[in-house]
Amino acid sequence: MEELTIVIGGEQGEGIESVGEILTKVLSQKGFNLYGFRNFSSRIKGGHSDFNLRVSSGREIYVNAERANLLIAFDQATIDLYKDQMAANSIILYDSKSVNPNNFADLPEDALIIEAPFQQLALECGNSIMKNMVAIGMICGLNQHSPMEFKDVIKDRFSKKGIKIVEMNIEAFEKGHDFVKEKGLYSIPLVPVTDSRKMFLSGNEAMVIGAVAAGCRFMAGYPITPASEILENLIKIMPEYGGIVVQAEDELCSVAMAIGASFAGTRAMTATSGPGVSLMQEAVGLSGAVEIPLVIIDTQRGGPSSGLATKMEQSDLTAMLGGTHGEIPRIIISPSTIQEAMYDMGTAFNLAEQYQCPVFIAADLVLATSKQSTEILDTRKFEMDRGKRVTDEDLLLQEAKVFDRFAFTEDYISPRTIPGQKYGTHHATGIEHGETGHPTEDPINRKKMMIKRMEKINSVTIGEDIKVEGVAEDILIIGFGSTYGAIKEACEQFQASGIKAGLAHLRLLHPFPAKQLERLVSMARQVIVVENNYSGQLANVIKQHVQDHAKIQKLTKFDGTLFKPSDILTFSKELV
Amino acid sequence: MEELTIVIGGEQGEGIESVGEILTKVLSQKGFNLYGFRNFSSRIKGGHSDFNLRVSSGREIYVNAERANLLIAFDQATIDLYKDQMAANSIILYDSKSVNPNNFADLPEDALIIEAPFQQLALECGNSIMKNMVAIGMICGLNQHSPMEFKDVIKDRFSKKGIKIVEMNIEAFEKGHDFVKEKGLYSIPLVPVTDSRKMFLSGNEAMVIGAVAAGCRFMAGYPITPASEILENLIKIMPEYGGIVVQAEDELCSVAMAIGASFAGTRAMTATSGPGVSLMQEAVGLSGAVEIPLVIIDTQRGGPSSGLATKMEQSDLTAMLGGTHGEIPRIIISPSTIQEAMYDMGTAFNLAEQYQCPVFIAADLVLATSKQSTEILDTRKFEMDRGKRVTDEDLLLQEAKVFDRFAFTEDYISPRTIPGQKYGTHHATGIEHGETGHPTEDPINRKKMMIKRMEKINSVTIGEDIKVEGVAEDILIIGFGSTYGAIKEACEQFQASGIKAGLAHLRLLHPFPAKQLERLVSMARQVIVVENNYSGQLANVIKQHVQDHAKIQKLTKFDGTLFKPSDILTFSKELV
Amino acid sequence: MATLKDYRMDIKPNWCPGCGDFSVLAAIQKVAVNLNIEAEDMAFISGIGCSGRISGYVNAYTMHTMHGRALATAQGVKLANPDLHVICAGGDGDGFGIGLNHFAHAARRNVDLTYIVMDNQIYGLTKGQMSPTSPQGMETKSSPGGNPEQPINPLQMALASGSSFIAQAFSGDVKQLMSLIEQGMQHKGFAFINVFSPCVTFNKVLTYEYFKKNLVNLDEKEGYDPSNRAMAFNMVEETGSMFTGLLYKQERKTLTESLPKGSGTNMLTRDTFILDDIMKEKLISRYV
Amino acid sequence: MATLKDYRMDIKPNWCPGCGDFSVLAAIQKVAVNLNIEAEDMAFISGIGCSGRISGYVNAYTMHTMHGRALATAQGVKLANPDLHVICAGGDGDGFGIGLNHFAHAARRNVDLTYIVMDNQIYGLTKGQMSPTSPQGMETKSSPGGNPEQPINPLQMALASGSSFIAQAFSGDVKQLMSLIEQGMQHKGFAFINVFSPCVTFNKVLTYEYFKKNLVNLDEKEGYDPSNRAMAFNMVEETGSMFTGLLYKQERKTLTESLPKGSGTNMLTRDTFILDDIMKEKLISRYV
Ligand SMILES: Cc1ncc(C[n+]2csc(CCOP(=O)(O)OP(=O)(O)O)c2C)c(N)n1
Ligand SMILES: Cc1ncc(C[n+]2csc(CCOP(=O)(O)OP(=O)(O)O)c2C)c(N)n1
Ligand code: SF4
Ligand code: SF4
Ligand SMILES: [Mg+2]
Ligand SMILES: [Mg+2]
Repeated sequence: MEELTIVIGGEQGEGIESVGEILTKVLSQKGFNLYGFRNFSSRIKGGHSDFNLRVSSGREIYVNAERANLLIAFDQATIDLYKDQMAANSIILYDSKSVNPNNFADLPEDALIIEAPFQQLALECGNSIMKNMVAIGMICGLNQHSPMEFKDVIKDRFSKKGIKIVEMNIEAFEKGHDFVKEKGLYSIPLVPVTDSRKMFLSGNEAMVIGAVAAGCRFMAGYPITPASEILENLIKIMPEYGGIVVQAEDELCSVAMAIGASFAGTRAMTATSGPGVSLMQEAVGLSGAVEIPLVIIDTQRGGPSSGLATKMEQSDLTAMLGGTHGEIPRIIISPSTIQEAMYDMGTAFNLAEQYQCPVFIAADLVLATSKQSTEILDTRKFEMDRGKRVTDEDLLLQEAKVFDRFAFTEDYISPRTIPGQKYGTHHATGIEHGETGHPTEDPINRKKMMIKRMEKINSVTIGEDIKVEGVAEDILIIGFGSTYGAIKEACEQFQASGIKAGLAHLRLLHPFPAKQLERLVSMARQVIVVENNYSGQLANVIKQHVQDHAKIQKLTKFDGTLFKPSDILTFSKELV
Repeated sequence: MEELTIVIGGEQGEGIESVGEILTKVLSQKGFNLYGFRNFSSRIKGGHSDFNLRVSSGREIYVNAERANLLIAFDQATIDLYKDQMAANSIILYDSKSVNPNNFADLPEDALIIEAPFQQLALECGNSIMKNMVAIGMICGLNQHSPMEFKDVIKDRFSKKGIKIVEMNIEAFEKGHDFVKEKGLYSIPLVPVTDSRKMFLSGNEAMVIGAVAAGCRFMAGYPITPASEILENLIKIMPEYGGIVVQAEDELCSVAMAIGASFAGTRAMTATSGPGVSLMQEAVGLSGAVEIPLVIIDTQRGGPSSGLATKMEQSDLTAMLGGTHGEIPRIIISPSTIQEAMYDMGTAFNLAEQYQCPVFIAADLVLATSKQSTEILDTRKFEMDRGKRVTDEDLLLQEAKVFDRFAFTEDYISPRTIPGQKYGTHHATGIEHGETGHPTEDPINRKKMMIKRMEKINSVTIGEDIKVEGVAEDILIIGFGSTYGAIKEACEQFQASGIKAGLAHLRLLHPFPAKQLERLVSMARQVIVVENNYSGQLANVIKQHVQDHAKIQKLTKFDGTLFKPSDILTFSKELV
Repeated sequence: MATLKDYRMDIKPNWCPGCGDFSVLAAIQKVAVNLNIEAEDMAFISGIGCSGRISGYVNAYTMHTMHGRALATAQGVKLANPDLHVICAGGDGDGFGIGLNHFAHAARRNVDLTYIVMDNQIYGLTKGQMSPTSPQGMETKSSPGGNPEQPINPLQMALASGSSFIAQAFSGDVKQLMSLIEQGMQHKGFAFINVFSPCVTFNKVLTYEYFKKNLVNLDEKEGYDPSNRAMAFNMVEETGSMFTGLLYKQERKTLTESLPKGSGTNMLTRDTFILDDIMKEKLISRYV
Repeated sequence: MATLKDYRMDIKPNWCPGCGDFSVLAAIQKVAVNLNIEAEDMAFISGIGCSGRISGYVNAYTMHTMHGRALATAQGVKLANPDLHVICAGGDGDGFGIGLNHFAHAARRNVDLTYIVMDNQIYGLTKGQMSPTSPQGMETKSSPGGNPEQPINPLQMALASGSSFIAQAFSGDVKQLMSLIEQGMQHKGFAFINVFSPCVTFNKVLTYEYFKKNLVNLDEKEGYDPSNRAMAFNMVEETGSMFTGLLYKQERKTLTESLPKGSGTNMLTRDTFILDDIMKEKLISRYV
């Protein structure tokens, strides 16, 4: 087999997360390309959770498969949720302690359904909590991996807790392994790979790595799902790199702290999700008005208000585009893969300093929390461009008492000095100001300053502002963020059936790459804009820029579930 | 003469405001139609300020005239600002104590320029502060009004300060009056009027009256220019009507208090401007999610950030439309005259309760602070519609323990109960919820709830959603808010020169009356969208809904100054 | 007669087994019954957090608002309808982190409501970051090297802000908890009750055992005078906040009592209304 | 050698003649010179209000931020570059109304900066509404019937929040004002100085005369021990806050000193940087 999808589900607190971690560690080391997504609900203990892992011996993957080959169910919800999503000849293992086989009516007929005593085997080793290790043993056996690598990872993981715990877990693993071996159960093995070294990590983790590599040395945050991991990971590692991370009392403070640190010259950021974005709106406006660099990650989640905090949505686009009062320059970058999430941090910090304005990373819950195999960090992609900074030497030559921090220039970008630089002192105020930064209400200055601020970003590009794949003569599929994987596979399926489909994934959402998109739209017969929100926010932005409204179709999803390639295929068929 | 424009300018603190008040009081009582706007800068004392009053014997007016007939200059800035804006045969009075006649080079040749000893005459009465009374006396004399009515109003105004002060001010008035009479100065007199009783008030005052008449009984606010007057006026009068007004510690609190009061059943509101809108974004989302009525006035001012706090702008449209994270139903009404400001409050509170969602009043600085003559409050236009409230009787019949506060209904609007009603208890949460209000992550429910909330407002209308005037075959001019007056007069001037021009002023900004506007646009040869902001926010919204982008031209102004009819004429000519 | 059944919901709280918040929920419901408050006369407003979910488990007019804004909302409810018994509740992050400003201002404003904080010295719902009451040095997800910040002192904060009723309770002692909530609800004015309500999942330092071992009962302490501000301040210092009981109580005018005459007499929570001619003339008189 | 000229701007403050803020401006400039701080080493961050304009009148690295968020911003500045002398200033509304939350948290965090509030007990810039420190009963534009609310007590608030330096000054006594600002700037940690700075235009109650008549000078009071928290609390009670001088001072670790080892050693305020291979391997080690 080239590909395989394994799902394990149960109640929160049943160790689903550990299964995912151990499994992916081993498979990643063996060189497989992985994609993993964890479904979870917003309660601490109890409530269903599952981990869906797609393993590929070949190409990189960016989305879960629509069908599972191997399902492990610790709870009934796992069966209920996945019964319609099983691949041909799949294997289903369930624990009869918590799952009722009487409800198996709709399970596919070709599936191999096995009652497996997870809990009991774990208890035999001393504690039912280890049923997740039993499950790993079974997966190892079913997929015919060698147990060695698994045991090493398990040992590693529990070594801190003492030899006794390690042994118990190994025993549980072995019991699971023996169980399937004894029963003679196995699935078709995966084609082995001999691929190069890889990283396997989530979007949140990738953004943390990217931030550190980009020279970010200050982060202030406030916990919020699903952005908290960014704060937590940065707090853990930042001291090693000489930076500072602060958990503030709220988002009003965290964003203002970041602005302050940035004023002082440090690359500074904050990370949040929906409600935090709303609270930060005023400060975003300040950053734009005083032309102080600022990077904000928004890991979008289900809105509005408290909404669906643990579910997927891409519904903060209008808030990022126009949520602050008045008008400011801003840049919005949308990573669509884990790798992009990592490198986009470098781009974001460079643009923030080059253009002296706020930069949003428009991430989303799936991008933030799903994990992908990705290339090893390439530090050469993180060359720091600190923008128009003035050197101490030049300042000494000028020897001006008040530095023209907001000077009108040809490219609308003013030279910038940093506290501590002699002859660089200046005033930064959110009130409209002249070249020295001091307030003025003069209409002529006002007009010039607004134009300076608003038009400076016109030259922004992140290289590939729109990621274009395929030749979209028949169908052009447009999207942004983590829907990339589903759209990509939909395109492939269209192409497989002879339809000329292509995708245009927006990587730069603002300033909007209108011209390029207009050309793409004009060349396609049908255009579908795919997004996880109610109103078709991206489609609406496109309509502002592209005349051909009639051609543009919205495919939206706002129930917290993810797009599958087949959703797009079905929609397109219905259109015709 | 049918119309006359008087301007008096000087430093803040020189009593310009009082001149305006006394003058307008008298002229309003005499039945003239007035429009007055005060230019001011954001400092407390010092800094230029002027009051521009247009007086009409005939029709109602909605904008200042482009040229002044009578200019009184206490400071040099008044001359500098108005020298290019004098009508033919105008009269200019200046105080040589503070104005330098050497700088009069560019004053129109036909103007009568008179050095008038304002300060000195006031000093003769005991205090230079009374130079504003001297000015009133001169205006009275020049315009050949009888002094009696002026004296009555002056007496009234100062009576609290004692007979001595009254007499001094009357004397100053008389000295001014005598000065012009002795010199034999006069302007062409205004045609007398015999019109009915009128009110003369600002938009802020009109909204206060409207709120009280609409049955609003709770307001929580936080001072901010130019919305503070709403808070101040309501605090003054609300106790008489049995309501409560609270000055909160910030806007986060004021808007939440209003939501709380509204949950308890009272019609509740808040009023703010730019920075406050940014801070309220999260709560706006809550109001939308929990379907609790809320009315928010935004008196838009120059942005971004602290921006131009005392200058005109209409740049919060995107913030009102999409500033909160996630997606909610909301209604945005934009009054364009003082009279509309008054009655729109009734509409806003009715819609908020009928549709159970936040309603923005998108006012702007000019609308909020300029004063217009307007019809006497008609209380019959304020019939309260409290929406789908359930009666105590019906609740007793149902006798359900948990009330289905968020029931799915045909029109998507759920019945509402109020604390204190037996069998009406329920839970309201910003988390996605089912019909009882309790949280659920079920995707099917989620989808239904989103559709219910988002689509319920589709039926919203405020009667005249777009104010249409003229037949716009050649040119259609689109705008919103206080630019109405300038657009109206531009249309009249187009028509006078044989061009078929018409206007479409957006009164309902959301849900957007797309169909009607599309029809209007399609019928016009040229379309100009006039707005006080940089990016053409309204034009961009229109482009989302109307395909014919090429036809739509943006005329924007973002330097803090106001549109004049001639700006529109010039722009249109340049287009052709 | 209100009964416990009236206040109970058919919904199983999504708290972890053993969470301190269960006791607070039970205590509130029982006190409401003891005070014979009908469910429809109670408005229960909560913030966001594990603790904030509490209002959804009580059958009354309940509202789960925004993180940090519960008190702001609750004040609006009470001002609009003074006949309602208003309870407001949330977590330590909700109340002393993001919401501290409203706490201080609600306290000085003395709106008549009862504010209960379930103080577990951790951010529960977001899975274990430090909170403003986490002790200095405590390791959490967001302070792997130990919390570098000195914690906030909610009781002295309340005192400084002019709260007219200040008490502290412990989920492990439901009797005293009930008694203090009852006193708080009977207090005319802003009543603040800080409840040590252990998070069994994320706080392994401030546990039931820890509190049982360290808490002093102020209600049993001789010579303690809860009307003395200075004494209250010192008591917090001396015990390092490790006490339960009534710390401070003062009788003073509520906001509603201090407002100008006429205020709040016609809030139109349920009626419709049309301005009569006399009131109309009065309203427009300044502008004609 | 820093001179007064270095700190002066060619801009005339837009304050009303007689406004108390002039003294504060002059005092800060003089103290900076006395302490021989070069203009380029001072970061001056202010809030929004008449008082908030102060940073624009000083030649240094200055920033006029958002209403209520000056302290949040200032903490970021200081953390990013500890070599800067950071002053933060604003009004009573800015600091104790909308910004109170950051005040309390900055105080407990003990970031090393000096926070000066120009407390005129009124909202000046918005033209005369009541502020959180307006006395109860005071008539203002937004309390025509008299302020119904008990004011906030900034000094007890600071004390409760753990501020490690608390003083109060008066614009009418520039010498003491300068001395307290100087002490505050020399204090290692969060230094809070509340300055009675009369608004001559909108506050006709709390005037220069009023303060002159009523203020007690703590610095001259025998037996007063500013290291005693309880004494400080009582002093505020006794004087009804009508004192000037140093109220409280404590030496404790600043936030920067409490952060994990390595923190803040490579803030890259001015350098560029590229991750070396060893650090890179460390960074990615958890994910390979
Ligand atoms: C504006 C905003 N920021 C962040 C969050 C995420 N959040 C939810 S609850 C919470 C803190 C929970 O801690 P606490 O208030 O102590 O309540 P507990 O869960 O411990 O009971 C946070 C940060 C949010 N909902 N809204
Ligand atoms: C978010 C926000 N809300 C309101 C305002 C309006 N505003 C500007 S200054 C100010 C208060 C001024 O009072 P204070 O802080 O005491 O300063 P003072 O003018 O008295 O020195 C207010 C409410 C604002 N700028 N931003
Ligand atoms: S995480 Fe902690 S606070 Fe939240 S429910 Fe579990 S025990 Fe309670
Ligand atoms: S209004 Fe008051 S605070 Fe503002 S400048 Fe004038 S005197 Fe000073
Ligand atoms: Mg907590
Ligand atoms: Mg003030």
